[in-house]
Amino acid sequence: MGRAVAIIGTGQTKHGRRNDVSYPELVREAVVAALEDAGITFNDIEGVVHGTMPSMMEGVSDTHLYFADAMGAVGKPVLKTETCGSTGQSIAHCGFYWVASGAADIVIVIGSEKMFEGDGQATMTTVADPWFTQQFSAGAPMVFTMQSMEWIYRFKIPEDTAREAAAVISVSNHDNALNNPYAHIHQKVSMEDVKNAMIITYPVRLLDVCPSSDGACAVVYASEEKAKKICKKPAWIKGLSFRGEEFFYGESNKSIWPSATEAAKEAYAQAGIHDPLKDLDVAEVYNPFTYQEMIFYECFGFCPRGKAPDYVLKGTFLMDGQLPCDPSGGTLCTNPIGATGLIRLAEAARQVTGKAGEMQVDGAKLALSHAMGGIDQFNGITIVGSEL
Amino acid sequence: MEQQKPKEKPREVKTVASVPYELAIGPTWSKFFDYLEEEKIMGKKCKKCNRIMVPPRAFCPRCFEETDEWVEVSQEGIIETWSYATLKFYGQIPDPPFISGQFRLDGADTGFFHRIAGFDLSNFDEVNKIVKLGGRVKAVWRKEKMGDIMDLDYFIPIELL
Amino acid sequence: MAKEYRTTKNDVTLPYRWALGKAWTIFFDGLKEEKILGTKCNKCGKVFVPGTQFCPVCLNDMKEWVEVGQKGTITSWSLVCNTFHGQVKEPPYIQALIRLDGSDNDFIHFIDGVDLSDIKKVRNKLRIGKKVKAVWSKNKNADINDIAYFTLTK
Amino acid sequence: MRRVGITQMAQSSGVESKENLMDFTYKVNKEVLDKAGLQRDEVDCVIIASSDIFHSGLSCSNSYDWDGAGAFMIEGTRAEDSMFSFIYGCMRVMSGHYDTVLVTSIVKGSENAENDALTSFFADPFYSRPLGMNETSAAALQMREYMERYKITEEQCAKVVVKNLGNAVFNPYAHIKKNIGVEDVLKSEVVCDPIKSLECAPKSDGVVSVILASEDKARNLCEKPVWVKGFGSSMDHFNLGDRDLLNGQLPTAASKAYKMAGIRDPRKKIDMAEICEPYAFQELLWSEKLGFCGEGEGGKLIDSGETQIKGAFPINPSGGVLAMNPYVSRGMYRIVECALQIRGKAGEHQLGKKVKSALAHGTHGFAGQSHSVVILEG
Repeated sequence: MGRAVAIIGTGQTKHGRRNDVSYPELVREAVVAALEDAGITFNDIEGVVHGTMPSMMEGVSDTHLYFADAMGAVGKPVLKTETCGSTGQSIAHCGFYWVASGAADIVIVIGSEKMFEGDGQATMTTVADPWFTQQFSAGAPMVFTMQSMEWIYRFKIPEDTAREAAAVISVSNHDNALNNPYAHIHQKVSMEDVKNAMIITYPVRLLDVCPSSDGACAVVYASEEKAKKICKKPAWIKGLSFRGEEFFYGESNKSIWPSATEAAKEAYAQAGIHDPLKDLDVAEVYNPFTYQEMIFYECFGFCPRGKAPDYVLKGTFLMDGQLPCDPSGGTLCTNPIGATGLIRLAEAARQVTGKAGEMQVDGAKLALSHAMGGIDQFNGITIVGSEL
Repeated sequence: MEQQKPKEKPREVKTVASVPYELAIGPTWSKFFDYLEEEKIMGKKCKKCNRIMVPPRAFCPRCFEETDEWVEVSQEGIIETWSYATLKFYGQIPDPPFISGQFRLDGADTGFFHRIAGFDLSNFDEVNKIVKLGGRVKAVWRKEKMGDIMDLDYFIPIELL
Repeated sequence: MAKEYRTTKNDVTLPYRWALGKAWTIFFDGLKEEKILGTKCNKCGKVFVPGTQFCPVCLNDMKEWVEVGQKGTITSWSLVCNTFHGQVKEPPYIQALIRLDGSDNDFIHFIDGVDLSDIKKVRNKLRIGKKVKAVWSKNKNADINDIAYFTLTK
Repeated sequence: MRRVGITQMAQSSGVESKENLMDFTYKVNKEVLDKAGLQRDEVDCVIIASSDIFHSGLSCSNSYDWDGAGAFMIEGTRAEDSMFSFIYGCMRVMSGHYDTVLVTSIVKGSENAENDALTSFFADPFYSRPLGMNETSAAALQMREYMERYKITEEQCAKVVVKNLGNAVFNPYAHIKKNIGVEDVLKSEVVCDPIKSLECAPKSDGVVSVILASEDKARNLCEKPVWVKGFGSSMDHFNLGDRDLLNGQLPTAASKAYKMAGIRDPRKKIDMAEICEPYAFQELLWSEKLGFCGEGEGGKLIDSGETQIKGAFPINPSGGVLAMNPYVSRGMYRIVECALQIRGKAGEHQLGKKVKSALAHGTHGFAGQSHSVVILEG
């Protein structure tokens, strides 16, 4: 079915507060890095895909126009795709289908955000409708806390166990980020630090929550023929999927999150994965909140429902565990929203091509990347592998 | 003039952008708010899957059929989840601390977003003793109706009634 | 916007602080000193104003800053008469594209110093190809309004 | 490459709707699914074109639009512009991964501020925005250059308005319908000289949907699929000053589409065109760039009468964007009009001549920064 598509290069900026560069300059930094990694030039690019958080975050509408020059897109076709937090995966999918369709052989996909330039929480509140939701879903932490509490409630998870496991996730992500030169937060934290941090929305504390970052990421896609010609070790796209529930949060059961579950199921079917815990070598799960990451583990079939805290406490998802999750330090340590989902994919691709440096999971061949968006509405997944 | 350097540290331009919108509420939600003025919480039922949805829908997003039947649901329900916030967020009406909750009102098939209030929210530990997952709450109405969601002032744990 | 059906006013007001980056900072610092600075591409040799980090055509970095002329010719202009939310200036005003001496692209700015009350008169006075020069603001904040406007040269 | 066919389509009128955006969206998508005889979840993929918050007052507009698009728990995504969404929808079918893709574009212009207020946000915050740049003022700069360089007259530009608003009288979906004369246009209020108010597109509501399908599937879903023969798009420099406003990226976009469709002489091979002309003169300029007439001959083209609805080469028989401007959706309205004409289902404004091949054009950004072209065939 369709043409095989590979990732032949990735590029990232150093993430964090980047007021040393204007927004277009930040975007260009990632693009130049990706081209360099792929060993190609602007002239080789046939199409450009771009996405950010909704433009209210940027204060500039239709940023594909603003960044046209920075992306090297002049004289080329551009597609702009946006699905809130899951933008990074949506643009990744767009790049894939563009090449798979045969309409282009080499396409660059660019995600970016400058969270320090706008008001992230305020922007997220404008996602909610003004009639039923905006009044009560103020800011992302509130929504994610609601979801975590529902999960704890429905699966009768002891609150202490959930707290302990969430702290393990925070500590391990912060540790992993120390190995990632691009990560925003480089800070060693202890279990006690996490458990005693300031409460944001109970039970979520400061160190359970991702930062706001400036940053950009670019990924270069190529057709099978081109990839084999240009790149010694491409990362092949094995499966991809995107699902969304209703707009109103309360209409679907978020403790078993159908969109995350179904998106994974579909991507696994395409990639021929039957037992994800065994078959996958590494996962880059979009984890802006520690508690929420555990819900993803369950939705993605890494463990049975309600059992994620036990698996976390067993060390299953640590660097030396059965399925290392977020070796890059994940979203928890770096979150330029429009780029975040694409960074997950770039990191997964680096893992399966052995380019992950200090973060490398030995012998990784098959990796999952993921992002979620909306008011807990959307989930997108891309699976990459070292073999065609 | 090669390699000219900025004279100061990186600079930023600060501004506030404001854009006005006026959004149509539409007949279905207008009617829902009319019902709120009568202190009734009304849902709409899908004739295909029979789910009763609150807030009401003009169509069922799953079956993709228009809904036609209005059904009153209970003003009491179960707390499916809740969250306690101490920060003031953009667009938020009540001042912090405040509690958002999702309730399964008796007779409804969807979770309903609103707030929990009606008692002292200042101390989290005290709040945590009162608000329980699975606990029951009841609607309390605003005296002067304005035709919006806050006509339903808040939900209160029934033990406090 | 008075509607005869039920609506909700939903005004969105959000704060921003946009980073200028090095190139814009240099450019605006220049304006403060009454200099209009461009950057020159070492590949195509063209001068772009305002100066930018990279050549929009060749896409390579531009590091050479040059001062361009404060005079130029009108490439195009428009007399703005309509009003809308958030407008930067009370109409009527003139927006123009101006090719500054010593540069290879057009510079956007206002043209003023002509009687704007009668469009016919404005059309007679302002023609594509006419010469204009920059008029500086007294109070400068290192932003684009440090140039008050351009005006026809005598 | 797999062939892609348009099987069914539906559109709302451009007139202000009292419906909530969500329900307004539902009605059109329900209609297109019913026409195709498909249940919502029988569609493989949904692509939503909706503007970001600047046009809807809601961020991540795809969140809110998801339900009305029928996308609950099926593969889906969103693209910024309706032409982009349509092209992306075609790619999804061409990739072999999807047999049916519903593409819908959604906007309610009646709910937001003036176009100039919203398009001001296209501008960068440091330079062109504080100088008041927006879509209309950029177009005015372009128009003056066009008139000056090629001696195009204001009367010729005004004729476009007369033609398009006149065509719209027969289009039940159009928003602004008027039988007027050139004098009326010339006398209308100056907006940004030389652009006058009747030469500017209105603000409209508009939901428009199509169901795309692979060849086999398309034949199952309708009697006469309209085939997508070619598409192309291209992006210009952001800064107006870096561009030649009369020689932008439309020829690049068009040549890609023509090449894909195997068209060498567009004027001969194509029977009609729907051109995105938010400002009247742009129909003339874009016609040149699409190769329908020689350089600088846009004025002559309208004078010749050939682009009239009864002419040899009708342009904008629907009334175009001047008659209806649902900002994000306007590109896909062009596509749907072309498809209806090819099918012979355009109703009162159906062309007298047979339409085998038609061209739809879309643009956004200042003075045509981004152009897209789609070529359809019966």
